[in-house]
Amino acid sequence: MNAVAHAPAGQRPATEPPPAARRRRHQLLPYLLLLPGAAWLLLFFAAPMLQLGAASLYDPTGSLSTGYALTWAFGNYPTALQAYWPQFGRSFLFAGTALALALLMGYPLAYVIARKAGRWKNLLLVCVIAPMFTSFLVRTLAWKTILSDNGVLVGLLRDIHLLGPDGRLLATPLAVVLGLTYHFLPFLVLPLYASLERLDHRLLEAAGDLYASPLRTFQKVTLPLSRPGLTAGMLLFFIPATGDYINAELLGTPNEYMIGNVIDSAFLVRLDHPQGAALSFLLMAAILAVVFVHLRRAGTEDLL
Amino acid sequence: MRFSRWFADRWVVGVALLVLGYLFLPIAVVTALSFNRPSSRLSYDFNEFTLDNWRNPCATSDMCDAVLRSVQIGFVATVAATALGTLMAFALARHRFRGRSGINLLVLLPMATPELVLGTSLLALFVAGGVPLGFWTVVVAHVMFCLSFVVVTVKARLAGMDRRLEEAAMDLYASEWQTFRRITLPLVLPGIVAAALLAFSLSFDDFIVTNFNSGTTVTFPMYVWGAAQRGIPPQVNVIGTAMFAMALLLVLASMVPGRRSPTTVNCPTRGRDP
Amino acid sequence: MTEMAEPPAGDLRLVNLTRTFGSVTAVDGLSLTVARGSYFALLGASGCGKTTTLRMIAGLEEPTSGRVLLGDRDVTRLRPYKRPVNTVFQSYALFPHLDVFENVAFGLRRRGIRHDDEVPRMLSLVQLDGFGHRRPAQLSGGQQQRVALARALINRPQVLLLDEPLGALDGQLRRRMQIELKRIQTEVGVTFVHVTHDQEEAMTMADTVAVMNAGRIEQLGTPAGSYEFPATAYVANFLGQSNLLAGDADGRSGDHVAVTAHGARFSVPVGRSRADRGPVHLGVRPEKMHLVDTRDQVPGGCQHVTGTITDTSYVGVSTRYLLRTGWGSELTVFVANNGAHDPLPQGGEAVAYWHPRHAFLLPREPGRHDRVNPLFDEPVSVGS
Amino acid sequence: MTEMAEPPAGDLRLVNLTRTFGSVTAVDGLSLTVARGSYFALLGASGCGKTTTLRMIAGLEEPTSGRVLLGDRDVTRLRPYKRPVNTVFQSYALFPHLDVFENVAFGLRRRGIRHDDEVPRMLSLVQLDGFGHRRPAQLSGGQQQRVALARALINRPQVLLLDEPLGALDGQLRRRMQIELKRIQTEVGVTFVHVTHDQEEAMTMADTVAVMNAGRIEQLGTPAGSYEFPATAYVANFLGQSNLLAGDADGRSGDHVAVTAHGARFSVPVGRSRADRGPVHLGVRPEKMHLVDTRDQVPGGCQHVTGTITDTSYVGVSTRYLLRTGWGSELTVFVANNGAHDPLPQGGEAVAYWHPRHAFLLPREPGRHDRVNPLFDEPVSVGS
Amino acid sequence: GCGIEGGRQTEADCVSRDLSGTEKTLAFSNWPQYVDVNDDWTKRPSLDEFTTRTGIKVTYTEDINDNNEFFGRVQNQLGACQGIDRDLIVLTDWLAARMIRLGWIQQLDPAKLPNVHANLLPSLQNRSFDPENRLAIPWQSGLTGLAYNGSVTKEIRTVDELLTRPDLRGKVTALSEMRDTMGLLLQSNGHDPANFTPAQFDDALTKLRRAVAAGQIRRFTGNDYAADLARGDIAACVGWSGDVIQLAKRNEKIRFVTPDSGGLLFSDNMMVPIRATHRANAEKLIDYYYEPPVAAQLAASVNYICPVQGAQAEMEKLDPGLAANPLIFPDEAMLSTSTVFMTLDEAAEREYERKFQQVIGA
Ligand SMILES: Nc1ncnc2c1ncn2[C@@H]1O[C@H](COP(=O)(O)OP(=O)(O)OP(=O)(O)O)[C@@H](O)[C@H]1O
Ligand SMILES: Nc1ncnc2c1ncn2[C@@H]1O[C@H](COP(=O)(O)OP(=O)(O)OP(=O)(O)O)[C@@H](O)[C@H]1O
Ligand SMILES: NCCCCNCCCN
Ligand SMILES: [Mg+2]
Ligand SMILES: [Mg+2]
Repeated sequence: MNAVAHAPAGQRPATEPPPAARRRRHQLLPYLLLLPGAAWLLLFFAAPMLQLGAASLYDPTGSLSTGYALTWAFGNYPTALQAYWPQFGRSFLFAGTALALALLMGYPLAYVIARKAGRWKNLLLVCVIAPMFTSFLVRTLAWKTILSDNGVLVGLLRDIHLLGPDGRLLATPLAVVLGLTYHFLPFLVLPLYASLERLDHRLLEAAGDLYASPLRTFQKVTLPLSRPGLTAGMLLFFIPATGDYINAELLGTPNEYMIGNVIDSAFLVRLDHPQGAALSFLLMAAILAVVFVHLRRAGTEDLL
Repeated sequence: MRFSRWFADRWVVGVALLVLGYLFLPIAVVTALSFNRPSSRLSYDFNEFTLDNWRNPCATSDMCDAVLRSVQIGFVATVAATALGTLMAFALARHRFRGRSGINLLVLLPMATPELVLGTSLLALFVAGGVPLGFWTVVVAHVMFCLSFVVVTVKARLAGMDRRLEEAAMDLYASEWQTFRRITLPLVLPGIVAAALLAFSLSFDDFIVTNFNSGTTVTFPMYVWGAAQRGIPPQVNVIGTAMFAMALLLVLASMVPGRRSPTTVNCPTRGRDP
Repeated sequence: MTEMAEPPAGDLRLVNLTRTFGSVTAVDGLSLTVARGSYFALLGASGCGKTTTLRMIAGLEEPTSGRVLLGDRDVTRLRPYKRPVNTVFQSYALFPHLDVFENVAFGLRRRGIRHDDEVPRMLSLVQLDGFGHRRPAQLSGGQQQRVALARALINRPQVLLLDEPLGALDGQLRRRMQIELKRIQTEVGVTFVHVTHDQEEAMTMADTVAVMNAGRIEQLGTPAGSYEFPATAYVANFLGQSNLLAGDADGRSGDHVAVTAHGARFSVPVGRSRADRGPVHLGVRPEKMHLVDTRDQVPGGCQHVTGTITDTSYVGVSTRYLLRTGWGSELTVFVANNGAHDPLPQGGEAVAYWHPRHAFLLPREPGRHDRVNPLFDEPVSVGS
Repeated sequence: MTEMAEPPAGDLRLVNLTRTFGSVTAVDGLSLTVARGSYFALLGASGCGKTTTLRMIAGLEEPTSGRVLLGDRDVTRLRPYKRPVNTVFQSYALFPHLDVFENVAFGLRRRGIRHDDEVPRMLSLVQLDGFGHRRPAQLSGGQQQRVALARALINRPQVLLLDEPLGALDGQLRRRMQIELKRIQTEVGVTFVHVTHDQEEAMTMADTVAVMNAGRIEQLGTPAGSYEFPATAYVANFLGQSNLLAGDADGRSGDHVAVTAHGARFSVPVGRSRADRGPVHLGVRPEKMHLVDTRDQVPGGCQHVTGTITDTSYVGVSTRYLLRTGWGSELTVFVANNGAHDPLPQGGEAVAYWHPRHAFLLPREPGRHDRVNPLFDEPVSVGS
Repeated sequence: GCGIEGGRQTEADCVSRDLSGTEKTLAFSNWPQYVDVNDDWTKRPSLDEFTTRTGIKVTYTEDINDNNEFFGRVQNQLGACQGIDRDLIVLTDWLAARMIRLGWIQQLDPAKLPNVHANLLPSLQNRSFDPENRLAIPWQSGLTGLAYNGSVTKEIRTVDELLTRPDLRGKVTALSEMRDTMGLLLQSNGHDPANFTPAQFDDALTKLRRAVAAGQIRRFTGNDYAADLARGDIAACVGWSGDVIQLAKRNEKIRFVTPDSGGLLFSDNMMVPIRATHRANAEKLIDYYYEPPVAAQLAASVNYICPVQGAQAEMEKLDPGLAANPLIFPDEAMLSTSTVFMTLDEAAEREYERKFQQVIGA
């Protein structure tokens, strides 16, 4: 800056690159900004995934001691799907149900933090994130305590006959769905909050002025304008929830197992690497398909 | 009439409080148990009030090591992921260039990949490359999966920013760097802070990916996982409670009047919402 | 949602309306009545509480105290969407996710009306035919403002609130929109409450003009009434410009009040005096002052002041002269550029005269001096 | 960053400046010179490219072609922060995270200047004493605009660009700010380039006025010169109002051009004619027209038109009459309210007359009719 | 190239350096509830005694909850001849056999294990996967059977009761280890886990599938069943003898039951994985635990079957009651009703494992 300062007027300062060079630098800049992060992802995500992709086409009869041959065994995919479609379906069913519940809970929460909390905004925001600092395993175990057959909650529900004398909460689909909802709720709330916070309150006033009741205002203005955050939040919720297996494992029974449990077992217990890899790719493909359809329908493709 | 209007104004707040309650319920249990002297090693039931666990949080030899290690990993991974992710977010939000959608996909995919798959495939890479597992492989893994969340969060914030403010700054003698430092950064900071918080919590809380890539390094979640099977020492609840309380205290401290936190842009909302 | 079908509600009445923000009192015990079907203009300095007043009428802001009545109906606590009131917002507040057509149709839709042919009619009225499918972001400032206008007008509300609706338009378009607004207002009998900081706009359009200052109404009346005989110095300088000479009234003599100012004696008809004893401001509008070269050209019955021309500026329609008096104040004189006079030279001596029936007398706080525009003689009260 | 200490850079020159956005040409081969230290006003309809021009001068927009020169120095590719140029933005662009004080101090700070007493002085100048600690969101529209003004002025740049800086201010404050701007400008010798849509503002303040239309300059000259003798119909109606009668010129006769319009014959001095044959517009400003009851009151040497008064409106300084002519056009006539005339009754017959030296003649595209304000005779060009 | 090579290693390819001479440390991974502790779980007396005696600091981690899970975690590294940073691990015989087959286990020096060779029970010598006891030295043996919590349910005697009794619906867990659960089921069908046909396996599996579908079984667990049983979250389960007896010490309503159809016998073995760098220290520890007084001290605390001859005599001194407990020092009657699960080749193991895992939901 100083070089410019002392340059006499009317003379192009030496520090100022010629326009062409500046434009070139400008075109290079995004790539420079991207380089470290993209390289990281390519090396530690894309490369391993390629390797995994290859593994999904290995000879399914290979084993740890004999090794695996790449035989382009596309049959691994239908085989895996045939054996585990119930868990597949359940993953989407549970994640979808949890998402619906999370929307019912998360939208009001995000709305209140963004628009009603005033100076408590940051505090409430951290309240949403802070539970994650208490290890999720600790919290899940706490849920086990809360939902436990001998716990207060079950006792109460039994007393008011919402549960039969033998009824329980733990080890039911409900427990798994509640666990998923609980676990991933912050991922939904945070982006939703971000877009609700940006919402211009004057638009809401304008809607009210134009005869829209609060419900209508929500439906016609708030909701559509929060769509980017809503879409992002739904994805951040749904994607990991579909692949999760800890909640099913800790709060469910084998009848609640999701595809994550199957993949876990394929890699670690059954030692069927090709099938594990094939299931992983099937899951990713299914998730991506849902994601793309969702983005297309929400009209928020530029989230990509 | 007046009551129904009052109710209409408040019900959503009521619902939000209920949801917060739902989020806090397990924390309450954890907090209660942190003051519990369990009747047996395998029991979670509240037995007897005690302060012993708090007086002696590190009674269980390796737990505090694990917590410390998790904090270290979380810190390094957060700093790295936030730095790399913020740069990427700027590139994606502010520039049009070839291969932009490819990069966007590269950012989205890790979020669409189950953690288990991330963990095993990365492990395979480390094993094939002869990389010894430990602290740094965990950091590498954490940076990888936190990166996407940072990019998405910061990008959203950038997208909502008024470019004219940056132009105004440049017009007022702020160089590119000064503009970034004085205007862009403070305005994007809430987004970056949110991203960093998210990254830290993701890293601190991760079990699945860490479990594959940690070698003998034991993080707090891994410790808890192991402990869960042989009876959790009550001190685990102390750590859980303390971490939570610390996060809250930090924010409360920044709210003390007179010390306005630079990340808090307190614009009083004119008018009220319908 | 059938308020629309109700008969027009009658006068709009604000009773003792107050709104405070923390320590700032934006609107301060304001009471006024806007006759049903009239065109009401609200003028006042920036930050004097105009927007806040409109927002309370619309129901977007809850009064700290006081009431809003439509006819006999107390609507103070009625939710905005239940009031037969629409607003054209100062910031437009167009829905960014809806195109122009849907923005304009919004109010009709909410009331379950599906007159889709109304919308093109409305768009054509604001000269935006063919813009129906654009999004607000694709419009220039002026175009956005017209959409906001159409969006409110289409509902034919009982009261239409306009918060500087023509602010972003250039002069030509602005004049056209003024005429159109006025036409719509008379045609549909809607009560208009129009905030503007354009004095000329307020005067040409409104039946009643209210001048606000620091949250209160200083004067309320017809444009000509308030202009010709302002109630306060603030109004005298807000509604047009005024030369206010500091003097002392010596009481009535016949049907005139005698005033001594800066050593000279003047008189003002009793009917145009708001004080007849003690410190006063003697006011004369710049266009009511005439300039001549010498004292003997002053017609009989007129009063005069002598000075030096320090500045002349050509404003197209008229020329503005600044005349420095012997005691140092600078008087403003407008001379119409109607081709009848030759311009007077800058630096020359000149005499400004006026007929007493064009002067007016206002009480003056002791210690206050001449108030002649546009000097920075005192700060305008802004906000609190 | 001591450009401030440099000697003033000389004239600001735009050479063949062009800027296109996709298929829209916002600025189209614009060339002009703004003399060092002069006050330059830029007028034009919404969307005609005013903001784009300023942005190229400030360095916020790169020209598609053409050059920007400050004295001899080509600054076309200089980064904005290296130009001794400041801007008051149309949208204010206040930094929401900084309070008013810090907003105003921003430019000083960047140049390493710590004159903290400058800031209160500046705030007091824009009448915002005591507002230093508010955030922009806590200000009314007009207050925000004044902060933006203070933020740019405090830097005393060589060229100050003002994009409708007074748009949200009320008349009184506006006049004060006008005077203050002008004072600062003369005092510090800053070149001002001021975009406004207020014709009066442009004329009172500027040494040179440029009227822009669709990315080009239509006329450039002194306020009086352009006003008195506009170059095009667009200018005639943009800079003030005009009555433009469609007629045909029959060539010179002596030092006059003879015109036939609507069956009557008129004449215009050669020196005020931009065409002397074929279709023309005969223009007369509303304030140059006079109203009398009967034809015999028209003074000798004047030309006249007879009609019916359809509307009168009181504007304070003057009264506006609309006169419907025999062929159906409505002429506008301004009569100054200087107390000399009694108002004419609405609905009555009247004769409007003018002296030929106050008329002007412009070429007319065949097929165009009368252009008299403020009828909706043709759409204004807005946006793209 | 294409595909990946097998994970089999040989000692020649994958040598380890022993740093025991300079580093007096030992990383020891074991199952929970598998070492003696004092009353408030703050000390491990026998390990502390070892450290005092040898100066070797033992890092003792209870991170083995399930054989499969542990194998899954280490397979990649060991298969690539990389260390797992553990010097000593304890795994069940069938998995020990597999790891030995894969060449992932270091040979021990018999000269350094005098107590082992002197005191190892004869029944545990000469095992097919390690005939000379040079690779896998038994830590404890045990019985897989049933357990119930008497404060939640009434007594249980048979596997069929566990799988069908309506009052137990949803309050039962079984083990995720195929051999444990399927072994008991085969026995309950009257078949011999040591020698069965695929059809017999399928019959047993059908029985299990029915129980799962009916919601009888809440979860399939590793060692973590113990906590649930103690709390009463589950009423009954398939479990391991020592764990349950330990729980019974604190709550006598918790009982271990050898089903009428018989129990399953297993042993868990100490092994030094390849690339471990403290083999000599490990050998010292292995030999230490084969001193009868130490073995008795351990058995008195963990209540598993002690593999050390002479420990029973030592136990008489400590706790005569335990010395007479057939679940710790089994008698002939006990042994006759218990079997060891059949040795499976790799293909059979995978097939059975696949079928079993599919039934248990994964
Ligand atoms: N939400 C708020 N918080 C604090 N002060 C406020 C708020 N809203 C308005 N004010 C203050 O109240 C006063 C009146 O504001 P208002 O917007 O009604 O003024 P206005 O007359 O519309 O001004 P303008 O002509 O500039 O739009 C101002 O001083 C303003 O700063
Ligand atoms: N970034 C852009 N992309 C596309 N078109 C643009 C862009 N910026 C300006 N334009 C177009 O260029 C033209 C000139 O715009 P500009 O903002 O300079 O107008 P203006 O004279 O300042 O108008 P106003 O008085 O409404 O502010 C307009 O038609 C506008 O729509
Ligand atoms: N608490 C120690 C449990 C040891 C169990 N070993 C696993 C045996 C598998 N059949
Ligand atoms: Mg306002
Ligand atoms: Mg503009």
